[in-house]
Amino acid sequence: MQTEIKTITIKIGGEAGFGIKVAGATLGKVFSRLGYDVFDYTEYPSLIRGGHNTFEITIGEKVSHHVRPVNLLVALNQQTFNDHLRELSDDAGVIFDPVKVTPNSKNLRQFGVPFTQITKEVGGSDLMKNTVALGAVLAVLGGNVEGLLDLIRSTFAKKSESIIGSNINAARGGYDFIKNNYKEPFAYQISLKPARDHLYLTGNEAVGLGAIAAGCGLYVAYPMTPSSSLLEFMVKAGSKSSVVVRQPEDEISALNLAIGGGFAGVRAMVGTSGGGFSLMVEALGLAGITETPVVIFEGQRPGPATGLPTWSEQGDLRFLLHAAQGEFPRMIIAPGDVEECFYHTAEAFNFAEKYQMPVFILSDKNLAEGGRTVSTFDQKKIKIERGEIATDEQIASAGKYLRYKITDSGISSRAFPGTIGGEHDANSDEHDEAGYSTEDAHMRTQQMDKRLRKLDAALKEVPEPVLYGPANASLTLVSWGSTKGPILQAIEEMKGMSVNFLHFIYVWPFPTPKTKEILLKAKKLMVVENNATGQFDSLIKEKVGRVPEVRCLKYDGRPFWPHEIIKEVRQVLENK
Amino acid sequence: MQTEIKTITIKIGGEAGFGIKVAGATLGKVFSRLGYDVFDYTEYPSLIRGGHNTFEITIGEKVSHHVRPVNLLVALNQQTFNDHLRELSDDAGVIFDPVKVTPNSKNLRQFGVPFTQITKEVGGSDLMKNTVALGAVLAVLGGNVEGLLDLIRSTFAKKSESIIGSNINAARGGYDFIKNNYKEPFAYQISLKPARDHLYLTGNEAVGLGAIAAGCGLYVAYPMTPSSSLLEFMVKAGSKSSVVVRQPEDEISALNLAIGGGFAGVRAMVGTSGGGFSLMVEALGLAGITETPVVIFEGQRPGPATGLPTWSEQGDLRFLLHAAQGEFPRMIIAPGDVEECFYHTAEAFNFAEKYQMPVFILSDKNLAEGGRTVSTFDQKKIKIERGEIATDEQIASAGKYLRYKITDSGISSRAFPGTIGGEHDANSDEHDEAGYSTEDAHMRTQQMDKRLRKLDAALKEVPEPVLYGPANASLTLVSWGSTKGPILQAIEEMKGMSVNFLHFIYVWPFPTPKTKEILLKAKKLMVVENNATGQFDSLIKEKVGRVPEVRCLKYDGRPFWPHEIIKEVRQVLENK
Amino acid sequence: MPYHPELTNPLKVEDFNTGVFPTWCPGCGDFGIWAALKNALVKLNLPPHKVVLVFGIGCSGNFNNFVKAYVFHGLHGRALPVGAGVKLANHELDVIVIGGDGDGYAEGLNHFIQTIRSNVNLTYIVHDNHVYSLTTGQASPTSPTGFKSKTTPTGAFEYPFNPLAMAVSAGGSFIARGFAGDIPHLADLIVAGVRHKGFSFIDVMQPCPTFNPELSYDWYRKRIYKLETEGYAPDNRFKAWEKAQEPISEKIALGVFYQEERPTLEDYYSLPQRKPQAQRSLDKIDINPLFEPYK
Amino acid sequence: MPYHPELTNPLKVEDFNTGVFPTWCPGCGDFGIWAALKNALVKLNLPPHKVVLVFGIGCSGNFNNFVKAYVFHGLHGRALPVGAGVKLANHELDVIVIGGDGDGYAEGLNHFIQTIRSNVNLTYIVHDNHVYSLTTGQASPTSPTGFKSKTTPTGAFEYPFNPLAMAVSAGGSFIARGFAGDIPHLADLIVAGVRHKGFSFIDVMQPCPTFNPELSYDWYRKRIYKLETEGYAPDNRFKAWEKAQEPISEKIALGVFYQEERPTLEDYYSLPQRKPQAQRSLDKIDINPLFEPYK
Ligand SMILES: Cc1ncc(C[n+]2csc(CCOP(=O)(O)OP(=O)(O)O)c2C)c(N)n1
Ligand SMILES: Cc1ncc(C[n+]2csc(CCOP(=O)(O)OP(=O)(O)O)c2C)c(N)n1
Ligand code: SF4
Ligand code: SF4
Ligand SMILES: [Mg+2]
Ligand SMILES: [Mg+2]
Repeated sequence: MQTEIKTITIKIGGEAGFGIKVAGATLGKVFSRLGYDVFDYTEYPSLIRGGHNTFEITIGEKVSHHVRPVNLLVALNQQTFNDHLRELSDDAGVIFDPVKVTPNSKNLRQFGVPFTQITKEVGGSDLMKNTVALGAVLAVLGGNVEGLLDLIRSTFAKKSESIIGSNINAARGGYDFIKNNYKEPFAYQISLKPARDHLYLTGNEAVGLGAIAAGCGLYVAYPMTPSSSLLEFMVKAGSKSSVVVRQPEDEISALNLAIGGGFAGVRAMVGTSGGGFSLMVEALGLAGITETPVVIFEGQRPGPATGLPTWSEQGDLRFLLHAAQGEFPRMIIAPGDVEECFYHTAEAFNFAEKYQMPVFILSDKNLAEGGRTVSTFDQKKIKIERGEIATDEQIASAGKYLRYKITDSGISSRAFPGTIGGEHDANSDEHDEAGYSTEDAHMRTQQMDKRLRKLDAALKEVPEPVLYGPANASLTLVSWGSTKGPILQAIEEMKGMSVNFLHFIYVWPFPTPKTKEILLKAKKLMVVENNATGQFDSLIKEKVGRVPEVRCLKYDGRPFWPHEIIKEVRQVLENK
Repeated sequence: MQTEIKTITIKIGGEAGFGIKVAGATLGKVFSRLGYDVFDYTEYPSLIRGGHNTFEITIGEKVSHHVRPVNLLVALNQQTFNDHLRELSDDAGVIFDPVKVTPNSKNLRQFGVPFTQITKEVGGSDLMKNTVALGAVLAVLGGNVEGLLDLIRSTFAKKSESIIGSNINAARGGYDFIKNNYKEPFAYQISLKPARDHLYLTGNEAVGLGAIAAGCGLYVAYPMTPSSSLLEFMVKAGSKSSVVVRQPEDEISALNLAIGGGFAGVRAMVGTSGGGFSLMVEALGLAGITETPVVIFEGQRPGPATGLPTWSEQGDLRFLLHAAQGEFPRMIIAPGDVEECFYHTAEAFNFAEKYQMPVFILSDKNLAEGGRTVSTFDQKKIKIERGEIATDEQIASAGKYLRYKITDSGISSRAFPGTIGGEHDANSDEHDEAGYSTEDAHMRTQQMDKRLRKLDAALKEVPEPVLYGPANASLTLVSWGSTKGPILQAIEEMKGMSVNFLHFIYVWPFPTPKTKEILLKAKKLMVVENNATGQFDSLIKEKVGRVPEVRCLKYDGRPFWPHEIIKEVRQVLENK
Repeated sequence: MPYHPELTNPLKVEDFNTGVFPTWCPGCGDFGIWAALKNALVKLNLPPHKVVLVFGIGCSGNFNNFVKAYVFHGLHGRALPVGAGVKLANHELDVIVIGGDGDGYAEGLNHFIQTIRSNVNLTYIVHDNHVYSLTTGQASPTSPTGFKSKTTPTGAFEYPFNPLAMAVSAGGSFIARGFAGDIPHLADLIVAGVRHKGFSFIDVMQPCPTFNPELSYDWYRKRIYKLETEGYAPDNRFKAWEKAQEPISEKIALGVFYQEERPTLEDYYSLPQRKPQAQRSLDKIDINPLFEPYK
Repeated sequence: MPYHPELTNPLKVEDFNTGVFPTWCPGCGDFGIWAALKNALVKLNLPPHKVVLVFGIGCSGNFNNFVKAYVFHGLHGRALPVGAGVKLANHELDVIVIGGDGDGYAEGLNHFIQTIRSNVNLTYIVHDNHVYSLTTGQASPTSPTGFKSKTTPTGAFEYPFNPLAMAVSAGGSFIARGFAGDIPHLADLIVAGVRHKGFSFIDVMQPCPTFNPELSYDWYRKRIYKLETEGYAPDNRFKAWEKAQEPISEKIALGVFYQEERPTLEDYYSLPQRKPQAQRSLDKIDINPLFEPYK
């Protein structure tokens, strides 16, 4: 299954609550600074302690996704070894503390390192074993330890000298132990790369940066995995950027607060996961009928209900598409990677305000919490477009103002509270052009049509999906959102095979005429989704009128791994 | 447009808060007792007073729906006359009080009746004008007044003699005034019919009776039009039938209460409209993953949000189908008329328990609040099937019990609290067969598949849609839920034309193999829906793979009238 | 900024009328609240474009059509968070949130308690008619024990919800009771509430002759007395809670039960020191410093 | 009915263990509540099949895997209505609802207040660690003012939610406070709560060494005293409310603050006079009399 070595995957595993995540992210950053592409992936249970945590990073020249098999395993306990043995490549290595772990497999390159003893020697806490391990990893891979030491110094900058000192010693201890005891180089070795202007961050951090760049002034969220890290980011970054960040009593309150903010003229956003969004459904319709812009971040995790809180899925697409009583327009944007999280979150605010409708950023745990390297974001690429806003002067010169004026585009200008003469009724009842409640059959139909027309207008402006790979291919993979990573990675490894890949960031409205044509003309379609019922597949059937030939579905909480997709594609191409 | 006279439509209009509804329903009952088919329709605003109310009834030998034009208008105020003049047939009559209303149209047969004066003479309140009017209606239509007087006597049985007396005199006053002053018979005359064993009741009353017949033991609802009348019915009838009926603080609580009840072994039901259901979405998923049976009545009204609270729409189908994060099975039953409300509500409880999933009764304001005559329900037709339930003995002899056992059908037996050895964890987390939380990839996939398999099983048992009209036709109308009435009525009047009608009560799961075949083979499909986006139409596209040729959509809060459908059909057939 | 062309100067009550005349039943207490609100706005000299009114759903919510201002007619039970959102977006606006007892003490109770805790600077007026009216008469949390309604044919059973005691327990900074039948007094309470820095709450006794005829104007008048004429000082939480325990079936105190000044939610976000969020210029945002931790 | 084959007679604490050992952090107060609950069930001699435990979502909710009974693990904030539904379906079962402070006083606050009002006969235990733990440390309604967390880096601002005062104001019929570090005392409170006819509420001070380390066992122990040793009689709502005003940063009273007997929700539905709804035979229903009004 393995092709030529372009990537190295390292996995650290141990008991929950022992800083695995922090250690892994530190390692990722060291590699990122070394000029590597890094893509990380973490598995942890919905518990604070007592469960099993792992953190994996794949590094390479160009990495679109975390790949398996694992080439280097850091086993902080026996379970890590036992559970993940079958994920290892034939030439993999394992780093472990011989007093804790017995690696009962002969084929592996074994690196016993006395974590506990070294930790004790440097006077560190139990958690510091991780630092020892990181030093050891760098040594095994033939790197140098300086990058790690720098990072330790800056991370702990505010701590006491002795804390910094013992961490430095721990890292060096692990590093030196390998250097001194395992002279023969390990099969996987890193090399020096040119320095780059890169960032290493997660999807949620990129979403947050995009929101701030777009001028988000109010972020409201009730904690829920995998959106909590976005809330934390906004709390931290928001205070430096004049964003009011609020944790209210529940998700119902969250969306209603944001709608109040949007009505009053601020760019407002909420963040949640599917369960929290379930509670926002009624307010979604409120945004719909009052035509109030709002951006909704939804980080998917496997349902139904509580489901698998710390795992990933793409099970909420149809839910978001049809949520709330009645019919009204909305947009769904599903970024495929960290970079798209940034730019398209910023774009979401423009769409929300121009079309005066709720706009979703649909992410999932894999994308939200997975870190990777990206070229430093270019804020200049972000334009702020606030749509039609009526000013004092405009209203005065027009002599009147109608909030819900029937227009060809469906868009009528907004007047923010405070604007003279713009008083109106933003009414959840069906209303006339001024906003007053009406039950008139004709006006009702007109207002419905007006609102729905906005989606037609938006469709004309929506970016087309991107086609990766050759223009013509025997098989076209189709996906949306975070499945982009593993598919791109797979495509990379399938060069020469007659397969290409159409990726959708803009999932709704769908399809543009051009997209429809592409989908109709493709020789064979294989829809790849992290769900059980093929939700985007069903949209293609409904809206394109074509039945995709193959569905590749996975719904066990894990992402696709590139090798799984390659296997599937091979099967399809061979059976043809 | 008018074909041979088979029906008479009578409309009463006046100011909200003046008992129009009660008067109309009384008239309906008089005709029902006279052996007529009655179908009523009421329009009223979301206000207690000050708006305009109307009540219409269509009577005839066989009436499937209320029809227009109106043949006899009772105008209690000038607005009634002005607003509804254009709805009248050429030979229509109008009954009015000349001191209040000036019927400025020459073509109508005019029946001036001094309502106010007669009311004063009999010593009645202002509301009693309605009773005078009812007497007048019966006289104009050539009926006798005895049925009305009987009804007054029984309705007011508990009131004082003087109240009964003045009502009787009011009715007689109206009746006699017509008899004495308008000798020439009106164009529409009623005749004597044989007595029948019939009921005259609304969709909601039929739903309530169905639930009680099915052994519903817990009904929970927060008031919301058009489900409030079901709550009121259950409060009244429930106390006589051992149903615990509870109005909780909100809809979230409502569904969670019902789920608790279902878990503990009672047949539980909630009732709401789309807005309230929006708040139940999260708990829907809870029922899904814990596999707890529950019946959810949803009476649709036009959205989004508050929308048109007292009007009708079919805008929530897709919403219900996809509501809540993650993927899990549910059923949607959309009765087409009052009779189906009864029998299929009862059936809903069987499906819910056999397949351990939430089952919707999807109604709308037209069906929920529209009264009609039906053959008295036959309780013997209702079977109670509770699905697989583990007893003390079964568990003891099996030696163990697994609540979420993986089975071929997907169904695993339930054990109610109190059962010895049946202790388990009804867990909103993904779980193993015993119910304990698990994050294992394999078990997760197995439990997802198990749950989804239940829908395949249910599909095998779901009743097929009914085909009305000739087996082969140039045009097949397709609809679901309450649009059945106007279409059947239209079909009746289109005898001889090459058109038939496929009506769906069981909307989800969809389609059965046989249905799919019918839909694929039909020459031309016209989907008729009370919504703006064609939601069932989209399901046909997605699930049948055929694009229906014509969509007939209406979303102004009003039902289709048969003549509108006939017009549409004619157009399609002629253009062909 | 030009003065609003459609307004009289000084403001008159008519400046707040819309073309829509109230559809409430004759004798409905909502008319009194309508009048009191408009009078209060006149007294406060708040022109319609500077006022945001947020309504829930109910007969009380139908109010949305009858008063000129920036009006937001939200969802049943969810008006308060919308109001708080408006305030966070633009703290210079005066925000008044209006709903019913079903709206605020059943469906929306969580927001009521939590908004009190936040002390966001807005005014909340509840049309407390002790019944669900728009849905034609079901018991509400404030329905008196034994109240017969469509859903409680044998009489309401649950412990009656005590809005004032709840507000005191939750840390309310302005807690008052008014009466729809005493327009000047109610207008004064609204003025005081709007002027109060922090969350001001006014529970208004509102006769609903249609669905709660027993609690008529007379019924209320027989029980009503005014705190201010009693020498009651609204400066003590314990006394306020005790006062709030008087059963309304016996005595109904009107006026301010409790008032204190403490930091508002806007203070927490240092909003008063800045331009309103909604007026922030979005051209000059520089996110580059935020990249630092990811380099 | 045969006696449960898997149980010891008399019951032992072990009879309530499942195969799953708690995953809480070492030193977590939840262990104490776990022990106290099992001890209470033994004292009450309630075999697992007669007990229904309903859990919310949180570290507290993770409890669902660790105790043998009929367990329902519901949604965040929504355990109480599930529990009430169980009780209405089968009033012969003993129902205990367990959740966290975020669960019960934020997301689920409305149900808390309204379930108190209904006086449904079940027991509600809150793991009050004054923080959201499972989501790794955000401020909760009971977080002390100034509490620093991921979402309140400058310290919690809102008026701290006072569960006991709220319960008194809402008409609670059994209101108590326990401590996860005093297992026998807490077990006794649970026993008393379960025996109480009506809604019993126990707010448990629960140390969370991971996300709220300041409020350690020691911190609590320094402030704790017991009402019963003080001659406090839990029979007066006014006194109970006053007692509940003691700031926990100074003194923490443990024990029963208030108790009274009044009709339960089951009484309202006359359930105690009948067979449980869930055991009603569905074969003998006759709806024909209900047709009368429609003829
Ligand atoms: C989510 C939701 N549930 C239910 C309703 C139906 N509803 C409309 S008004 C109302 C209650 C009105 O009572 P109250 O708030 O006391 O207002 P009032 O009519 O008495 O002024 C209800 C339940 C709704 N609109 N939305
Ligand atoms: C609707 C919903 N919103 C948010 C969450 C995420 N969530 C899980 S536990 C929790 C809070 C836990 O705090 P608490 O109730 O105090 O329990 P603890 O972990 O402290 O025991 C939250 C917000 C959820 N599961 N469901
Ligand atoms: S029903 Fe009651 S609250 Fe509603 S308008 Fe009429 S009197 Fe007022
Ligand atoms: S995080 Fe706190 S509450 Fe959760 S298990 Fe750990 S110590 Fe207990
Ligand atoms: Mg009310
Ligand atoms: Mg907590």
